[in-house]
Amino acid sequence: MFNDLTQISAAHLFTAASALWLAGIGLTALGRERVKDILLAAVLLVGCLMALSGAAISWNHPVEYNQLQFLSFGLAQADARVDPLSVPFIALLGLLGAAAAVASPSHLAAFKEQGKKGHYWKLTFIFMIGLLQVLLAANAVAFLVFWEIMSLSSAALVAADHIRHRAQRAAFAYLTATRISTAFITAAFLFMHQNTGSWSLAAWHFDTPESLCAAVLLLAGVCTKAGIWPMHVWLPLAYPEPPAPTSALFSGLVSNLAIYLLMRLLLAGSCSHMIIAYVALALGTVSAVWGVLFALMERDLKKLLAYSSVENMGIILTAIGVAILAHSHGLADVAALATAGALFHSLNHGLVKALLFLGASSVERAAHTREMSALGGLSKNLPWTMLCFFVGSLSICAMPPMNCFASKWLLYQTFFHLSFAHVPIMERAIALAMVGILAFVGALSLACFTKAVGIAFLGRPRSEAAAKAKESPSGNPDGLILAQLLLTVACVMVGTSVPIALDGLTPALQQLTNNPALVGSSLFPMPLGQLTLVGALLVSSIYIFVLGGRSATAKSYITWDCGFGPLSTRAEETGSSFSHPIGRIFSQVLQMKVSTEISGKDRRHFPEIVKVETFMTPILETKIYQPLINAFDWLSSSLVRLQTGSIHIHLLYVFLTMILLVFLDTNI
Amino acid sequence: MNELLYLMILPAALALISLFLEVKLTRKLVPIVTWWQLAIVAFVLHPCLQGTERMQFASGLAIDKMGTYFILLTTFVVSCCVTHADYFFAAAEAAGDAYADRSLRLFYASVNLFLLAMTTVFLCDNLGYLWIAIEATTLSSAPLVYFERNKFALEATWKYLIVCSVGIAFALLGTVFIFAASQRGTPMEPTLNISELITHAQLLNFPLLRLGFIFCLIGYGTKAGIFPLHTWLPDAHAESPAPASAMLSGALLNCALFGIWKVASIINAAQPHSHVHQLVAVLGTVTVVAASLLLLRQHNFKRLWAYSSVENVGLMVFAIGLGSGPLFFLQALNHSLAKVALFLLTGNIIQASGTKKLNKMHGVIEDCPIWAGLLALAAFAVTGAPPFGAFVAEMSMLSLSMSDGRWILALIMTAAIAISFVAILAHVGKVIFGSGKQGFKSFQPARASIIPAILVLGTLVLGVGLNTEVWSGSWSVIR
Amino acid sequence: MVLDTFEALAMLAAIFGILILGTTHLRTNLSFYSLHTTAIAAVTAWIANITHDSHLYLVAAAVFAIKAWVIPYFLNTVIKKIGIGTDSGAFIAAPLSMHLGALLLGLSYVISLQIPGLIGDPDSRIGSTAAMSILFSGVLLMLTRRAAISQIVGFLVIENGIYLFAVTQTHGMPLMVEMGLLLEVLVAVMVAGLLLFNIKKSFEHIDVSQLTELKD
Amino acid sequence: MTLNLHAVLETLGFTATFLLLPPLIVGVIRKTKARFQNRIGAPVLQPYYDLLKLLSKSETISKHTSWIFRSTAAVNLSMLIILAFLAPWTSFRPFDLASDLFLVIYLLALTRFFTVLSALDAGSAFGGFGASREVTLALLVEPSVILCLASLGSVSQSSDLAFVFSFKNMELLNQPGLWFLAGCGLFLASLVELSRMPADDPTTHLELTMVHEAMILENSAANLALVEYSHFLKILILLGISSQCLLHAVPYFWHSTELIRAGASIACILLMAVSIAVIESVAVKLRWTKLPEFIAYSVAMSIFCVFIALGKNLN
Repeated sequence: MFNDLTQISAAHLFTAASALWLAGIGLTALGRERVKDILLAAVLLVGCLMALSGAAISWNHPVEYNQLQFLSFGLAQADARVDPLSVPFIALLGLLGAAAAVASPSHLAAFKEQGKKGHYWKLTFIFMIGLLQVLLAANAVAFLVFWEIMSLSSAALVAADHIRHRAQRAAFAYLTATRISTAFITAAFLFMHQNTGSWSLAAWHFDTPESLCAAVLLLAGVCTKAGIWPMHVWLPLAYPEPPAPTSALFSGLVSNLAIYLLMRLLLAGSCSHMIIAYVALALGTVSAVWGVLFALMERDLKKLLAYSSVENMGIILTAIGVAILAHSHGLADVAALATAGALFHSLNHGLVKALLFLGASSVERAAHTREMSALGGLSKNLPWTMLCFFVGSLSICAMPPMNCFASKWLLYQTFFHLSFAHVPIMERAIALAMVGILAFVGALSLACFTKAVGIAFLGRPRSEAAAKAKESPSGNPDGLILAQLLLTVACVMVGTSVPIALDGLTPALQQLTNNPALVGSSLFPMPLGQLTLVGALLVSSIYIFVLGGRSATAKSYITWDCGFGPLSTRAEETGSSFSHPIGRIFSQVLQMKVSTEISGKDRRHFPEIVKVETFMTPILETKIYQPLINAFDWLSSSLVRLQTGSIHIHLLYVFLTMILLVFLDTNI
Repeated sequence: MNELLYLMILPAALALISLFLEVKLTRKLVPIVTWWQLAIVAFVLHPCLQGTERMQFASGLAIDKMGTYFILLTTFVVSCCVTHADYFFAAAEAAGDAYADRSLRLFYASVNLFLLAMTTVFLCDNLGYLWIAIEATTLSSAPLVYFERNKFALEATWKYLIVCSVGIAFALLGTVFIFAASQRGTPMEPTLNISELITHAQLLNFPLLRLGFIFCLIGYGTKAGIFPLHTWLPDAHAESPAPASAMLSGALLNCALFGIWKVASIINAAQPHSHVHQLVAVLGTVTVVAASLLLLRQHNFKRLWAYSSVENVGLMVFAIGLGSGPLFFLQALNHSLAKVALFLLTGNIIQASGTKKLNKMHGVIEDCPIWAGLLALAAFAVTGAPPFGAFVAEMSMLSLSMSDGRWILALIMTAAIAISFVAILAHVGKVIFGSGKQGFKSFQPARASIIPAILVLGTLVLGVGLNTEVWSGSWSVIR
Repeated sequence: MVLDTFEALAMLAAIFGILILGTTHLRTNLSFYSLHTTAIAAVTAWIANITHDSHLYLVAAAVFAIKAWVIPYFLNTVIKKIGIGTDSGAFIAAPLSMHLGALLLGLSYVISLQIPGLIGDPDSRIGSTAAMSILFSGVLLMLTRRAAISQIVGFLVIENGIYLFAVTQTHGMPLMVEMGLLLEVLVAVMVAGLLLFNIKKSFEHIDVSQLTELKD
Repeated sequence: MTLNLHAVLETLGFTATFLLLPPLIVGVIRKTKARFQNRIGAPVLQPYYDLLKLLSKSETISKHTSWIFRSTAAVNLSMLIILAFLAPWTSFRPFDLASDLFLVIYLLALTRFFTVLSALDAGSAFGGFGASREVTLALLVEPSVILCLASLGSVSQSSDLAFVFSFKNMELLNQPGLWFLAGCGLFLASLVELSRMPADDPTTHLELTMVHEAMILENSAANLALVEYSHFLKILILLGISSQCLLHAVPYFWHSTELIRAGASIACILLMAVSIAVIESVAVKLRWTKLPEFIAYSVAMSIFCVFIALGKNLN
């Protein structure tokens, strides 16, 4: 009885949230005042809260419902269901959506034109509907439909600042990538439908030999959408472009949904193809290293974050690879760890990356630039942003006791356990090597985010704009800051109560591993919460008793200048110089070159001007994608040349085609 | 016979009247009457929509469910176009380059003849009549292409006329072959009557029938714009005025493809899984691939849509190759709705910005957001993005092709559709985004958007409200 | 080989068709076309005689009237009005294309042996050879001539070839269809002729090979 | 609940040891180096005096710094204290606290995170240099550290370092090679991590070339004292871990009493301190660009460890 009640109400909540957002699109046409922004933000927020409460109700109760079945996409109806796997993602969606809703009015306050606000709201609502329904879709056709709605609306959001050429290019790159991904996924779905005769996602199992083709296509599609090397090139272009509130949704959910699809089909569908596992491991590893390396070298704060997403998606993919591997070897414990790691890390990463993007947007709003070489010293003027960004950075570097530490730890444990499992020695070797690679990637990401925080927020301001930056136009914390705080609190809370979070994921993990005995919290036996408490006590007592008492007597003075007098801020470390030593080590991959130009009469001893510039040639773009584009261009232009404009040639085509077809017809 | 009169009288009468009537009046009258015509067509033919009933008007003139659907679609498209044409001419007047009354009279007369010819195409149950009707559509639409009366329009018209006529001549040869097939080695009376041919398909001389089909494919394929017979298509579609382009693309192509379908259904009845179908499917795939590559490099806004039509023709030919009538119609329907909306919108934008060149267009979203939004939606619709109807059609086609074991074609098709999506959206993106254009004179943007909005909404409804299995199950004739 | 009368007439039509290729003088072309069509009308009449099919007589008369008389007359008028008497040139020199046409006549015989379903049907071979040859002549005419009017003639010749094929292979299609076809051809020529005027007016020439503005 | 007096005493003793020992190690290093240079050198206890002196001084802070700068010292010291309880730097442990390998590594990384940020906080060029080098070195060293420890863990099938280093794990009993290689690899890595020669020379005063000292240039008084003390503690822990590896390589200790082991642990740490001094006296600081080649030795050791671990579990 109670069960029925919850089922109905969860389904109603989700449908009502979608309907509310749909109504929100209509509301954009009404009214023209600032009140409207707040009203629409409230609509967005209420929808998100509905989704959250729906997720909470249906956490343990899979629900299938047919409220949307009046929608029919030709081959199948819009069947929906909530199962344990989709619930955590819906919760993430609700949280990030709420953050976006909170951030929206203050973001829009800067807009002069009403039209742009209208676009923003319409697209955001469509985007939200797409996101929610993708997670609820029970069959492949409905999934594809909402997947495309989500992709297209987010592409339009990427182009929000369309006057700039950069945004246009980014939107185009994203659109291309997402369409390629959809093509792959469509092909995979077609194959699976062919194999099983059903469109229902739950009916698909990837443990038969003929499902290999579909699995490969699926992996290709997901890799493109998730930004896995070498299909990640769109990601650093597209992620920085959407408006601040949606950039949180975009960075936190779009790639994650690709991972969600992969988990739903390959993990829950008990994929047993070793080749998929190996390819996932290989691609994931390369993109983890590649992503973080390029993130480190990046000068643009948001692009740095985008490349860091490539890294994290890579790591998640390796975990999925191991989960498949372990599943086919029958290693329940490793499979459990890997699945938990992949799921938990993708949720954590979504949360943290959204937080960081909001922070970067806040920086951009305050300083009107994302170039780290023009930032610096923001910790004084943007204390709240600084705090949130700092916590986010701690988390994404997997520093204990943050949430990402727990998920990274699960990943380490996955590989560690695989290294002494009963598997072929090659796989054990790979597993141990992966532990080292994860550590390497971790160290790189530490370098990367100390750079982000240290160069952007600490030190002295490197430009006028950075010196004059304000937390918000009014100077007081506003919605954008509030949204960051919301996500920060969420990060810390998850991080300090990992066993509770993992227990929450237990149903999802059981579904993914087909192991009903699995309990989430048993995977994470460390008393991280207690340790945090001890650590916090220690830190505060040391601070208060040793340092704090003396701060009154502390003398404030300039930074040490070697006695030369006030140093120019140009003497400070810049982003590029910070990462330069590492860049030199990987100069082959990065194609980094340094040109030094010294001029002056006596260049050797008394140089007048020294000009040092570092160049990086993106190797993938120039060596693979450019030739590929050229090939398409060539193909296209040779076809275009067929259209000569001469009627005689056109007639000749008709006759030749006739001869060809008649020949073919009589000879086949 | 009476019903036939009902179907034909209005366009025929209008064609005559509009030559003499005051142009201002004609511009208002023709849309009203054409919508009436749609109502009449629906009323007269509604028995055909239910079940499998055929309507026989005379010897060689009959209509079945497929034809009824197409006739309704065609009349609807023409109604939309003439309704929008009123706005189009008003906008031209407002922009200061009004068309001569003589041109407009000829335009409306041709449009009605054109409608008449197209209506006839779907009523034909005789291969000879079919040929005549399809050639009549060419002749009656030539004045539409030549409407602008400049050198480009002249060149386009000439190419259109000659290439299509020559192509269609081969369809005549094909018809002769099929007639010969019904004559040789069988006890039956020689006939061109399609339903009889289908009934006695097993008795026909198959090699001759196949040859006949190939020639018909070439002939009607030229008219439909199968690669590489499409060469006239971008010229004609780009040089005619927007409402005419819309009709050429949204209605005329369907007629030619309907011809192919009719002949294919004879082959289908004779031998359901012959190599010919494979050939047709391959031809459709080649067309889609070629068109998607051609789309990458376009400089003219209307040519872009013309090539997109070629791509969609490829898809429809593919559906015919799969032997699925419902999917053929579904694709045609969605393509017509989206493409008409696109051509009309493009016409608006070209009028307002004064150029057809893609690289000179930008920032429509700044100048006229409603057009930009509709343009984007229609572009999504025509490229087969969900939740629009073309997605349903394409997905069903791919699925059917997989279950027929033609998975290579399905994969190629998937890739080609993706390429064409990227190509079209790249161009449309450049048009929509960017800073506003100097001297962009949008004229009554809301009024100009009504028809395209209806069309886009139509294809959206098809995308979210159609169950293809139930729907195509109700056809019962073929698959 | 002894030819039937109608076969001889068909071959005559084919030969006239080839002769059209021999000159770039437009009025001579039209005269040959007239003769060629007359021969085809005669074939029709002769077949009507053989089969005792009364409607074929009607068709023969209509073909003669419309295609051998009205259309050439109309095109002659057009030529006079626009004042261009000769084709501005051919991609393949006229005599050469005539020889090519003659060779294609041979090829047509070979092809007509190959047409499936007609194999072993000796009474139709010559007829289909002639029809095929005429078809090829029309194609050559369309592909090699620059003048717009030659293309119209080429189209007419192709159409004649197909018609001859129909007549010899199937002994004529249904009357309604034949009449419709004739009407259609007539209208097509009229429309094309009107366009021709406009081409002359806009471009000051009727050389269609120079109409290459529209391309990508 | 009754308090176990014995356990309390043990804990107090343990705490006192790790709190008091670190400056002594540094004193030993300095004294040994002085002897090598034919100097008498400062007393071994000098580091204690220095710390006390620093604590009593008044602080000067750059006005450009933020709260990061102030809190770094406290955070680092706290984390190292926690690490001292967790990490197996000595065989003697008063209570059974699971010490996960990856947690230990990441707690160390956390201190680095703060140190690097505090170096960047004042906006001085030196701090930036130091920070940049620190992350570079960490990047190179981290895999080797984790691989050494993970291969030990892999053999014993546990990532709990307390269990791995407990002299109870029979899987590891007859693996002197593995232990020795791991010890050497960790020791080499520690040299880099601790900013000792040949990676960094802690005694020059040319900040341009330094790593650790460049990073803490802005710290003064109590703040500096805490930072220095944390660094000393880190020396204790890292040297402790590598010395534990070496002790495990000697089968004798597997059978000896706890007391002997505890004594040997301390002795071994001091021995290592001396050996650091020896190295620093006979070796020169490597050029910055040559450092990867040095670290490569440590990585090579870790790879050998991996091979042994894989071979051990060969079924």
